[in-house]
Amino acid sequence: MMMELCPVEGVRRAGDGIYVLSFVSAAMSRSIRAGQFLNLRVEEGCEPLLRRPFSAYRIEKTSIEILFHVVGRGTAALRKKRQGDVLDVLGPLGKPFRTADPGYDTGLLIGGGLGVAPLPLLASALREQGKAVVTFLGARSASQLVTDHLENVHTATDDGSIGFRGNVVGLASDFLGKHPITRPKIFACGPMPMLRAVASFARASDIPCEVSLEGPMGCGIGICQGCPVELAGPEKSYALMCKDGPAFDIRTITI
Amino acid sequence: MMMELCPVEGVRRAGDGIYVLSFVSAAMSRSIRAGQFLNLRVEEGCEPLLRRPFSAYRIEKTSIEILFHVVGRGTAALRKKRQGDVLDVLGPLGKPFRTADPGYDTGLLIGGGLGVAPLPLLASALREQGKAVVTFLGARSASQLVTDHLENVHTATDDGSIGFRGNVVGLASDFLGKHPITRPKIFACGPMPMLRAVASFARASDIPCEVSLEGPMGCGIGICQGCPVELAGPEKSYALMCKDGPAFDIRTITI
Amino acid sequence: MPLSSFRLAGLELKNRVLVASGTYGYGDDCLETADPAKLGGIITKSLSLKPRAGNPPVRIVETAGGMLNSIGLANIGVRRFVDEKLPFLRTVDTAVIANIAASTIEEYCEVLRILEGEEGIDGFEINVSCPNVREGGLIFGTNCTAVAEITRRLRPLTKKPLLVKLTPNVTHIAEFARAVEAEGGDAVSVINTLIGMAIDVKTRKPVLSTVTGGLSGPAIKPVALAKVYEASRAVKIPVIGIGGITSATDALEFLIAGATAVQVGTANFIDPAAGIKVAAGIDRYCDENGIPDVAALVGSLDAASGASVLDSWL
Amino acid sequence: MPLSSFRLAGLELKNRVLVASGTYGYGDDCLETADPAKLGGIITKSLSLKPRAGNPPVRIVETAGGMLNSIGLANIGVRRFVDEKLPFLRTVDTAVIANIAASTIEEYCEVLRILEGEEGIDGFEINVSCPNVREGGLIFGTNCTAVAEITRRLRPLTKKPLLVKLTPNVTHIAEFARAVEAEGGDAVSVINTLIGMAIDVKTRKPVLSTVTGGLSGPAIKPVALAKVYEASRAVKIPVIGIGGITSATDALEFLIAGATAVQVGTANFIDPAAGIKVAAGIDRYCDENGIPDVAALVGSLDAASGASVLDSWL
Ligand SMILES: Cc1cc2nc3c(=O)[nH]c(=O)nc-3n(C[C@H](O)[C@H](O)[C@H](O)COP(=O)(O)OP(=O)(O)OC[C@H]3O[C@@H](n4cnc5c(N)ncnc54)[C@H](O)[C@@H]3O)c2cc1C
Ligand SMILES: Cc1cc2nc3c(=O)[nH]c(=O)nc-3n(C[C@H](O)[C@H](O)[C@H](O)COP(=O)(O)OP(=O)(O)OC[C@H]3O[C@@H](n4cnc5c(N)ncnc54)[C@H](O)[C@@H]3O)c2cc1C
Ligand SMILES: Cc1cc2nc3c(=O)[nH]c(=O)nc-3n(C[C@H](O)[C@H](O)[C@H](O)COP(=O)(O)O)c2cc1C
Ligand SMILES: Cc1cc2nc3c(=O)[nH]c(=O)nc-3n(C[C@H](O)[C@H](O)[C@H](O)COP(=O)(O)O)c2cc1C
Ligand code: FES
Ligand code: FES
Repeated sequence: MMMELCPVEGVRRAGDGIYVLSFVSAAMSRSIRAGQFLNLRVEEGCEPLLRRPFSAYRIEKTSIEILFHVVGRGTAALRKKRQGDVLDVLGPLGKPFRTADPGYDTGLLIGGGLGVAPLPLLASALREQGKAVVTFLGARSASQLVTDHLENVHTATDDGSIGFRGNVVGLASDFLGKHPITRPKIFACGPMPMLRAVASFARASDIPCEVSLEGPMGCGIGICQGCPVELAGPEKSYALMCKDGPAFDIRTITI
Repeated sequence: MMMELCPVEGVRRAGDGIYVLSFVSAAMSRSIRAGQFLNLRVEEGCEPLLRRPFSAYRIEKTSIEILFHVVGRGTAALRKKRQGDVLDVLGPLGKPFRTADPGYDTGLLIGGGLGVAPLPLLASALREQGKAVVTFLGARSASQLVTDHLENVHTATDDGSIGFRGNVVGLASDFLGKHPITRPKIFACGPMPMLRAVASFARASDIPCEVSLEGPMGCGIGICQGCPVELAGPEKSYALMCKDGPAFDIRTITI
Repeated sequence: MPLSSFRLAGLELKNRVLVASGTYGYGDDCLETADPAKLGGIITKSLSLKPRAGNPPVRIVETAGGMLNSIGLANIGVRRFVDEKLPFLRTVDTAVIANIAASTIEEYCEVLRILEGEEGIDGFEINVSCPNVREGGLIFGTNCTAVAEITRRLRPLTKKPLLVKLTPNVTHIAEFARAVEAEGGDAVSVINTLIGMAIDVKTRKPVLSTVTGGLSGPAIKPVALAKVYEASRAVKIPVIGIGGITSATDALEFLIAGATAVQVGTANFIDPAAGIKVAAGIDRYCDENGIPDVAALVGSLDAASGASVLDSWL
Repeated sequence: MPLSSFRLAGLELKNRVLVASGTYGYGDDCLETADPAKLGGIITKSLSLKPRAGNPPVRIVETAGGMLNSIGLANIGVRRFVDEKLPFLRTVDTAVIANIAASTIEEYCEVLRILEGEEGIDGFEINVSCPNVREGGLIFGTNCTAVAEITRRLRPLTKKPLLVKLTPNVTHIAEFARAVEAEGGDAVSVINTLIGMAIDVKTRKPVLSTVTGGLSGPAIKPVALAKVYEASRAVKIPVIGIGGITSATDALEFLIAGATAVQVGTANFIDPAAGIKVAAGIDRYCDENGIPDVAALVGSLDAASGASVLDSWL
């Protein structure tokens, strides 16, 4: 983990309200792993006060890219960054996806909405480990589907404007019904209702599954206790999304 | 008074840390008078929370210009405005300089630092009324002296990098000693210590004098009572800088 | 359009958004940019028996998300108000509530008596965040007995709505709200400013001439909301929510927390039409959410967890 | 370089900047970005007798210039702290102050007794912003008798510095500071968070699972400063200033207002090295202003107008 003032290289549009911001950090670009995130201070001063967490989307030499959706003032400010600006970045944070796990041969990547963000790095990591990769992406409509830098992608949209009409979990289960895959493991990222659906599907199909969670964070580094994730088990206890996650094996948490 | 979202035309440099911002408002460009000010909301949101007051510097057709010094976060944000941005402007505010006063023939304009800002408009107004104009400008150094759009200018700098070495009041009194002027009236704008010096000079020389004051403002329109100016007289009482000023005849206030 | 009008202690208000005392002058300064007839009501600057010059400068300083003020209750005095300002206010088609400040209980009574006789005043709001000269300058509003006493003494003097504006600078605002209710007050206005301070480290002097001042603006909204929630659960009389409201969303939070109406203060300095926009935004929210009467929002907080202001684990 | 070190109730601190309880974990999470040995001291997350899971999500929400939290005193419990965290803290060359939370006075005593025996703890800070189970969940810290009682009971149990951390949610914080002083407390820490609240108008639910939470960050700085000023004028024991400090300028305001030292809280979330930068900035200010010892700043406010917290006209 380090805190670095990183030169911004630019922001480009990647979909409806969706942008890619790239900045330079030699050190972080080397050390960051798929599933980890960066905590960005979008403005000096106190509006917004807290940093904003974003998954590492892609690495190009010493550049790091994040993919983001403009939803509030932090992301609105990010969109306005230009080459020459400097971004205060804390990272890499969190635990990487557990890709090294020998118990599977094919990674099933499921991304809903901006949940696609960590998947390109994840796909590379899986391929490096000799795993096969199948990717399922869901979005509201074609204009919000970001399939760049991913291979073997199956898509679903709520409005049917492209691909399967319906949600991405339906798409994946449909696909797996038709094309049985041996020794798969699911890696999913997206909104909570989607992750719940993924988890029940994984449980029902007895497929190992990791979900990458999202929620409010105060610090991103474990010092505020602001990001509890309820652990499975008889006694109420919590892990920290920022330090123990953001990705969790669904057997360990209450989702 | 109106509140208008005005298109920004651009920001240009006018000196060391000094910039000119121009924006379009057909209505305000018609109605604003020399000495009045505009209260700008530099950012949406609450950083900074309050508007920032600036004198009208110049009018070009439907454009209004302000001249400003970057001293804090409000002015730092203004500097970053670009063509295409929109600025929330409340104005024109305050009372114009009392130029119509028949009791003088020559306006002696004295500006210290950014106190030069209202002088170009004032000079035009005086000329329209058939008054002569002599201008004295002071600044820290040549790089902060903004003499554009002014005629008959005498300058002073603290470091002597250009013009008279010393303060602008010294310059003016020096000049008047050498070139007596009949029926003059002083209009001064600048930091408080300078205005105090101008006032004592004017009193000592028995020259009518208006000073344009500066200080914290909450609203700029008279509803917060946040900008008291102590009135001369036996009983403690205050005028409002924003509503009754910002320019005051020195006989009416305690300065 | 949802039903926005409602009755506050018998007084019909057009909508639930008023402008707060001390943040809209006497109602005549914003005419060019905002039509006061679109407001639920105007609350005047605090009026005292004698005119008050107010504090020397500096009276205002910006802070993170807020501002401190130390105006010193500068006002033209109740008599000049009646002569110079009330005639205009009578012409405005909205409720006018006179806010009263005083340094003795007798002075509160005297100011109210003067105004009670005047046409065009629809109600009173009592500012108890004033130093009590008899108690060595201790603020009336931090003493529950004093607040009860003021309410008791003023109540018989008017049949119009009597609102008491509470200070947040107390341990349990609920006690104060209950005291006002018990003495026949029609509503409590919650909150006045929080005591705050700023120092200029260059000169090592306080920024404000009075050292401390009152904090207002968005920064205090969470505190105000908690106080409104606490007060509204303690009493049956209406609670008027105040503190950091700049948008309809802010106002909705207060209504949902339990406020019957709201007041917009500091936001007027940034946009004199802020109150009008807030009122319109509340209507829009109701339309979009199929709420036929804004009243349905008041106190509609779904606080299933049931934790209270007092027992939550911070 | 000015003299930055000083003695707090006999304990030598390197400088006047500590990190606040609950905002720096147990000191071991920020190592990669900030060297804790450069801090005046580390105050631990509040420790309770038994481990506490803390509150369900949502625990945090941003507000204008601040944030609300409702962590619920989540901590690993004093015994695991001693076993798992203290060994590391002993290796850090700075003061370690254990913050203690409890729901009965006996529990405060018990936790302190356990820690008193352990090497590596240099002092205690008592968090009295905890619900008192015997009093139906009323916060200890809003009851002056309870704060006095806690101090009285803990005082004989340790010779190390005993700090009592006061809540701002009271009418007169000076009374609480005086009670701590009278019972032999070595210092008061001022302030803990302000009670606040936020509502999601889409769902009409409170954002935080506990409805209300604690407000911290720049938004509360003016309030904290006024409380420090009030407390420091009421007692001779040191006042440690806390609340919204993000820069050296902020910290200087507290020192000038009367704080002997300061704590940096929420700012750590944005920059884990915030405290270190604040300490360096204080030194720079002293150098630039020819101040040989930071001590000269403490309480140096030039409040010529002499207005007090209580009698200023808001
Ligand atoms: C580990 C992690 C990784 C993330 N990666 C990405 C990413 O790669 N791309 C991306 O676009 N977003 C990502 N997010 C979400 C992103 O952090 C939020 O969208 C962002 O913080 C919103 O900031 P804002 O200031 O624009 O919105 P705000 O003004 O703070 O909020 C706008 C709206 O978004 C909601 N919101 C705010 N923060 C979150 C959050 N963390 N989770 C869910 N809802 C939120 C608010 O409740 C509100 O309704 C990630 C979040 C986490 C925790
Ligand atoms: C009627 C009027 C007309 C003005 N016209 C001009 C103008 O034409 N050009 C120009 O550059 N400036 C002008 N000013 C001053 C200008 O408003 C301030 O410089 C500006 O508000 C600073 O904002 P900021 O956010 O950059 O600084 P802040 O961050 O608010 O403050 C930075 C520093 O400037 C000081 N400061 C802030 N506001 C004022 C103020 N109003 N007066 C004096 N010191 C202040 C602060 O104390 C602080 O030390 C005028 C002020 C008034 C009242
Ligand atoms: C500059 C200023 C002057 C005020 N004057 C008064 C006053 O005279 N009487 C009063 O009861 N409240 C006064 N208030 C308090 C406001 O009415 C309101 O209660 C407070 O500012 C909180 O609301 P806000 O955050 O929306 O401003 C004043 C507030 C400000 C900012
Ligand atoms: C997330 C969070 C957790 C906190 N936990 C504790 C705690 O366990 N014990 C305590 O005494 N104070 C706790 N505090 C209060 C801080 O120590 C500090 O008093 C307060 O936040 C004000 O300072 P700040 O504005 O610099 O954050 C916590 C504050 C925050 C924001
Ligand atoms: S975000 Fe602070 S502990 Fe996880
Ligand atoms: S700035 Fe508000 S009254 Fe003058």
